[in-house]
Amino acid sequence: MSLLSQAVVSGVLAGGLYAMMSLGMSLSWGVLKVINLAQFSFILLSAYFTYQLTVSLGIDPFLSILVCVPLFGLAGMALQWVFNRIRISEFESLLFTFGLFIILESLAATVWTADFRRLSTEQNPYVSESIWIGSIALPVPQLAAFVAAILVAFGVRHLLRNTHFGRAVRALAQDRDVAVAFGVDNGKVSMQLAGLAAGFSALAGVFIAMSRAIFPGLAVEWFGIVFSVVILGGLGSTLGTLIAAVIIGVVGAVATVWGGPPMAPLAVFLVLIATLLFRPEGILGAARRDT
Amino acid sequence: MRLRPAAAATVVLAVALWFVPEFADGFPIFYLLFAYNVFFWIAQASSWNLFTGSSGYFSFGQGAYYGVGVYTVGVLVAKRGWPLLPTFVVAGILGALLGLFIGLIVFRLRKLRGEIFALMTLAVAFVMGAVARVSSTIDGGQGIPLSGVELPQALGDFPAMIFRLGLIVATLAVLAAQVLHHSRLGWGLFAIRDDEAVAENLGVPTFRFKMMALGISAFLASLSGAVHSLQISYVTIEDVFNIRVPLLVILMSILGGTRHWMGPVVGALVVYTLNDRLNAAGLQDVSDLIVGGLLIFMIVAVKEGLYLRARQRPLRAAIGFAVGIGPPIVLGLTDSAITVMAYGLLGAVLLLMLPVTAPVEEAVPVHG
Amino acid sequence: MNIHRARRRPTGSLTGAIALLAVLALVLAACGGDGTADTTAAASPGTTTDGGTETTAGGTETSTGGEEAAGDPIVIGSTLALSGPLAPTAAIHKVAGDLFVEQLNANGGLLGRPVEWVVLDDESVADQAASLYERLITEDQVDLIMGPYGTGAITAAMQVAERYGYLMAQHTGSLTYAFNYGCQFPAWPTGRYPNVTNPELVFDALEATGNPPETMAFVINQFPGTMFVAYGYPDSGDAQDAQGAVSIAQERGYDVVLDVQFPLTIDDWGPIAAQVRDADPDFVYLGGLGVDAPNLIAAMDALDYQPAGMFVQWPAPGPVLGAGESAEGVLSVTAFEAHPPFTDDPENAQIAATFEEAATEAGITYAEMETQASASWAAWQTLVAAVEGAGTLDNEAACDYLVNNTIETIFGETSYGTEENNYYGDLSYVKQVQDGDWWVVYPEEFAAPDHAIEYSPEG
Amino acid sequence: MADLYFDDVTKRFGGVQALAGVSGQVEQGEIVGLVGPNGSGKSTLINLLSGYLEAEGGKITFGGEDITDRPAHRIIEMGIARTYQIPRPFGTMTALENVSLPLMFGTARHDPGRARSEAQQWLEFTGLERHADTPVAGLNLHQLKYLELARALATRPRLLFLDEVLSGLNPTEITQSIEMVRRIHADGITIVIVEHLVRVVTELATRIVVLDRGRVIAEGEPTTVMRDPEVVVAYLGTRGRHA
Repeated sequence: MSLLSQAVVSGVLAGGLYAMMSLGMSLSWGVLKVINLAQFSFILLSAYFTYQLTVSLGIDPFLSILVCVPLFGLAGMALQWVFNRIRISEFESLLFTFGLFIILESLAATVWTADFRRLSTEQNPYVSESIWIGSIALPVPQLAAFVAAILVAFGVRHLLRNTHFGRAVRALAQDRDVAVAFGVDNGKVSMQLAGLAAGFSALAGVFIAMSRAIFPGLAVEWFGIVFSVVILGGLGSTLGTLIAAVIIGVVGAVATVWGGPPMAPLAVFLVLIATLLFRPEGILGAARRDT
Repeated sequence: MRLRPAAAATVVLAVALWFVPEFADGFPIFYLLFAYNVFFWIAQASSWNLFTGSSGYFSFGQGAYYGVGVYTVGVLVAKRGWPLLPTFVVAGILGALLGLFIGLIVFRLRKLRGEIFALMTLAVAFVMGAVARVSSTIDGGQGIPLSGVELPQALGDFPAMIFRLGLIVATLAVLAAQVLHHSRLGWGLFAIRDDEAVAENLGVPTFRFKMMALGISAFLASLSGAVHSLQISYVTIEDVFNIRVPLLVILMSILGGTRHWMGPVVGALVVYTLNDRLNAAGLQDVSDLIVGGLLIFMIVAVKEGLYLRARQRPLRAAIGFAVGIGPPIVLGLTDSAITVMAYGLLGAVLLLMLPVTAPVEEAVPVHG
Repeated sequence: MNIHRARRRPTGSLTGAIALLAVLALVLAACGGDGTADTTAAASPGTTTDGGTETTAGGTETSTGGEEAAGDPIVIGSTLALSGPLAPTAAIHKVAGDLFVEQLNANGGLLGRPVEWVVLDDESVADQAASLYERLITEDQVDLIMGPYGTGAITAAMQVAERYGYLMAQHTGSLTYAFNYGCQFPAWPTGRYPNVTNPELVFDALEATGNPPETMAFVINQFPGTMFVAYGYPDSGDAQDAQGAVSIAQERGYDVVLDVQFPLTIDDWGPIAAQVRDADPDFVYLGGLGVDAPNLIAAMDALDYQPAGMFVQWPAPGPVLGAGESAEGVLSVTAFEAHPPFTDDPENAQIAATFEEAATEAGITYAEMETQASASWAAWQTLVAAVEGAGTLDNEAACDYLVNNTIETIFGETSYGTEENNYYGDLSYVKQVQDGDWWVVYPEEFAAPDHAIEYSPEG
Repeated sequence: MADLYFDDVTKRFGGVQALAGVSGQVEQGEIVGLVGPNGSGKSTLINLLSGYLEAEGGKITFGGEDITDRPAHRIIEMGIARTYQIPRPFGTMTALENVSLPLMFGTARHDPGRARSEAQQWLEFTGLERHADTPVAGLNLHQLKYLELARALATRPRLLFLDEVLSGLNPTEITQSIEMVRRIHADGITIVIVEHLVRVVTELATRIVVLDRGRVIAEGEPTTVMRDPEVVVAYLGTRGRHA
C-alpha cells in the first residue's frame, strides 16, 4: 500500500515536471498555431545554462531561473517575430523549428560535448532531498517543478481570463483574422505569448538540470511525453495541460508498479488514444476557449 | 486507365535501372547502396504524400507503418524462419490493415480532422513502439539481429539485391502516386482536401476514398520498411519507432512539394543526398548547422515546394545545377559522382530559393 | 498552402543570408568532397621521398619506433555515434582513437606509412552506420576499417565488413552470440558468455566477503547488452546462452525479491525506487548503463533509502561518483583501471596518463582510462598488430594472422581465433566506489593496493 | 404527384431547435421561394433536403424513394443539387476543374479527361468559359456564384436548391442572375430558391413557403402570402429585432 501511495505521489510530482515541459508547446501550438519543436531546445539549453552557472559560479541552481527564464523568453519572442514576419503556416512551423532543433542540439554538443553533464550532489543537494509527509516522500526538484507548474497554469489562466492581453490572446486563438479585424495587434500579442511559452520551457530546463543527467541527445527523448501531455490536455489549455500531465504521471507510475516499467508508456499512450477518441478536444473540453 | 507518358517513362526508367547492377565493376558499389537509400526515402515520402498530400489529412503515423514492416521481417523471418520475399507481402498487408483500422476509427467511429487527426496518428506510432517493448514475442527490449537471414540469390549479391528491391518498391509507390494523381480517386481526394463536405455533397464517396488512400499508403510504407530491415540488420525499438522517419518523410514531401507526385521524389533525392554528403563531409559539428539551416531557408523561401518552383523556373534550376557542379569539376573533385551531384542539387536549390518575382499564377495547372 | 499568398511574402531580405549560406555550404561540401572527413593524420605525410622502412615485425610497437612515417597515408575508416543517444560514450572512443593514431604516426606509422583515420557520424542509428561503412569501403576505398560504437551500429557494420572481407576489430560489441563473422575481433574481453561469467564473478566477489547477501533485487535496462547479461538469449539455441544473472542468482540460492525491466529512456525513477525500497533487498543488481545508476541512487535517496549493496553493469563512471556519499560502495565490472596492477606495465601507465590528458582536454568529465577507453585502445592495437604481423594491408592476410597468432594489447597476451566468435575469455574485474573513486577490489591479485571489497548485508 | 416530399423533419443544433417538424412538398417544374427572417431555418431545411445534413426526425422522399438516411454522396445521383450561400469552390482547382469534379461522380462517373471536356459546356452556359483555367482565387463573387451554378448543373439535377444566389451582387448582376435562373428553369429543372430580397422571390417564384423559427407559417401564391399578417409580423418583428 505504502508502495502504491508513494508511487502515485511520485507520479503526481513527475506530472508537475511534465506539465512544466509541456506548457510552452501547448500554448504555442494551441494559440499561436506554431508547432514549436524549438521549445525542446529551450528546455535543453536552459538545463545546460543552469548546469554551467551552478558549476562555474557555484551558485544555487534555483538562482539560474533569474537568468534562464528572461533570456529564453526573449529568444522565444525573437523567434515569433520571425514567424509573424514570414507568416508561417502551422506545418511549415513544424519543419522550420525542426531545423532549429537540429542546429541548437549540435550547438549544445559543440559547447558541452556529447558527454553526460550532471550536477554533483554537493553542487545540487536538492537532487537527493525530500520533504516528508508522514511516510510519503516529496523529492524537492519534482516538488519545485510541480509547484511552479501549478502557479504557472493558474497564473496564465488568470492572465488570459481577466486581462486585456488575455482577451486578445483568446480572440486570436479562436479566429486570428476576425481578431485582427477587431483591432487586436497580432504581432505584439503573439510575441508576448511566445515569450511566456519560451520562459516556461526555460523554467522546466532548470528543474531538469536539478533532477537528472543531461546530454545533447536527451531533448528528442521528451517528444513522446510532451506531445502526450499536450494532446491529452487539449491544445492551448494551460489547466488542461497540468491535469493531463498529472494523469499521465500517475498512470505511468501505477502501471510501473503493477505491470513493470515497460507497461508505463503503453498505459499512457492507450489513455491518450482513448482521450482522442472520446474527448478529441482534450480532457477539459473546448480547449481553445478554455485557455 | 491508359498508360500516361509519365507512367510509361517511370516504367522504362525502372527497367533500365534494374540492369545497372550488371555493370557494377564500372563504379563504386556504394552507388548502389546510395541509390537504394534514395529509393527507400522516395517510397516512404511518396507513400506519405499519397494520402496526406492528396487528402490534406496530416499524418504523423508513417513511423508506425514503417515499423510494422521492419518488425514483420524481424519476427517472422529472423525468429520464425519464414522465407523473406513472401514475408515482404505479408508486411505490406499488415501495414495496410493497421492503416485501415486507424481509418475505421478516426473516419467512421469519430470524424477526426486537422490537428486531432495528426495527433491521433502520432499517438498510434507511440503505441506501436510501446507494444513492441512489452511483448517479448515481438521484441521485449532484446532487439532482433537479422544477421542469420537467408537472402534471395536470384536478385544478385546484397548491394544488387537491395538496390533492386528498393527500386521495385519505389517504382510501385511512384506509379501509385501517378495513377492516383490522374484518377477519379485522386480528384475525389483533392476535393476532400479542399472542402470535404462539399465533395461529399457532390457525390464523392469520401469515407471509402480516404480509406483506400490510407490503405495503399500504409501498404507501401510498410512494404518499404520490410525491405529496409535488411539494411538495418539489427532491429531495435529505439531505431525503428522513433520520430526520425515521420519527420524526415514530412520534411522531404513538403520541401519537394505535396501538390504533385514528383514533389516527394525530388524532396527525397535532395534531402537525402545533401544530408549524406554534408553529414559525411567531416566537421560533424557544423554539418548539422548546415542541414538545419538549409531546411529552414527552404521552408521559408520555397513554400510551394522545390518541384513546382523548378517547373516555373526551369532555367534557374538548370543554371543553379550547372554552377553547382562547376567548382568540383574545376577543383578536380570528380572522383565521386554523388558529391558532384550534391553540388548540383545544392546549387539548384539555392538558386530556386531566391524570391520569385513574376506572378505564380503562371504556374502550369498542378493536376491534370 | 496557398500558392498565391506564397509569392507576396517578403523573402527578398533573406537573399543575403541565403547567399552566405550557399557559400558556406559549398565550402564545407568541398571539404567532404574527396571523402576526407574529420581525420587524424600525420603532421606532414612525408613529403620526403619514401624513407620509411617497411616492417614485418609483430607486436604493437612498430620496429621503426621514433622514425618519421613516410609515403601515402594508410586510410582507416570508421563511424562513431558522434551525435544521438550513444554519443556520450562514443565521445570516449573518439578521444582514444585520435590519441592512438597520433602516437602511431609519431612512432613510424603503420608499415612505415602515416595513418589517416576517417571517422563519420552514424548518428547512433544502425542503418546509417551500414551505409556509411558501405561508403567508406566501396566509394572512399579505405585500406582498413575500425568498428563503431553501439550494438546496433556494430552489428550493421559487421555485415558490411563480412560482405567485403574486411577485418573488423571492434571495441565493445556485446551480442557475443550474434557476431559469427570470422574476421571480427572483439577487443573487449567479455568472453563468449558474459551472461554467465560476469554474474559469476560478481557473486564470487560478494561471497568472498564471507558475508554475502541473501535477498537480491534485479533492475534491468531493456538494452540488448544488459538484457543478455541478465537473462541470456534463449533464441540462440545454445544452452549456455539461455542462462543469465537472474537464473544464476537463483541457482546460487539467493532469494530474488524483485525483478523488473525498464525502458532505455525513462522519465520517472520514483516508482522503481519505491519498488526497490519496498522489496528491501540485501543487494541491488542494476543491469544498467550510462546514468541509470546515479538516477536510481538519487531516486532512492529521495525516499531516504540506501540498499546495503548495489552493482551496476556498465555505468558512465563519472556521474556515479557525482552522486557522492550515496555512491560509496557501488560495485561494477571493468577491464582496466588507471591504477596498479594495471599500470604496473610502464607502457600501460604511459598510455593511461596520456589518455587522461587528452580526455580532459576534450572535455570528458571522467577522464581516467577505464573499460571503454581501454577496449578502444586494445581494438586499435589489434588492428595494428594484425597489419604489422601480416606485413600487408591485405585484410584477409591480416585476419589470418590474428586468428593464428597471439598478440600483445593493453589487456596483455591476447589470442583471438577461438571457436567462440573470437571471444578470448572474460577478463573482467570487480571495481567499487571507495572514498569517491573507482578501485578494482576483486579478485585480490588484481585489487588496487590496500583496497578490498567492502560489503555486508547490514550495510 | 409530389416530386420531393418531406414530412415533419426536425433538426436541432445543441440547444437550438433549428427545425421543429417541417412538412411540405415540391412539385415537378415549380419554382418554390423559401423565405423567412434570419435563423428561421431556411438554410437548414435546404441542407437537410439536399442531404448535406442528416435529419434527426421525419421522412424525406424524392420521386417516391425514401432518401432520409441516404448518404450525401448518393443523393446527387437522385438528381438533387444545390448551391451554397457563400460560394464554396475547391480552392486549389481552376474553374474548369471545379466543374469537372461532379462529372466524375454521381450519375456521370466520367474519367477525368471526359469530365473536363463536358465541364467546358457548363462554363459556357454560365458565361465563365474565358475563366476556365483561372484558379478560383482569381474569380470575383459574381463569377464564384456562377461557378456554383455551373458545378450544380453539371450534375444534371431534376431539382436544384439555390441558397441566396443573389446576395452580395449589384443590381446589374442581380438582373443577369434572375435571367440565368429563368433559363435553368426553362430547361425543365425544378427550383427551390432561398432569398432575402422578397421582391425578387415574389417575382420569380410560382409558390412561396414562409419559415419562422423552424416552422412553416405560411405557404401559397406569392402575392397573397406576402400579405398574410403573420408573415408581415414575422418580418417586421425580425427587422425590429435586428435593428
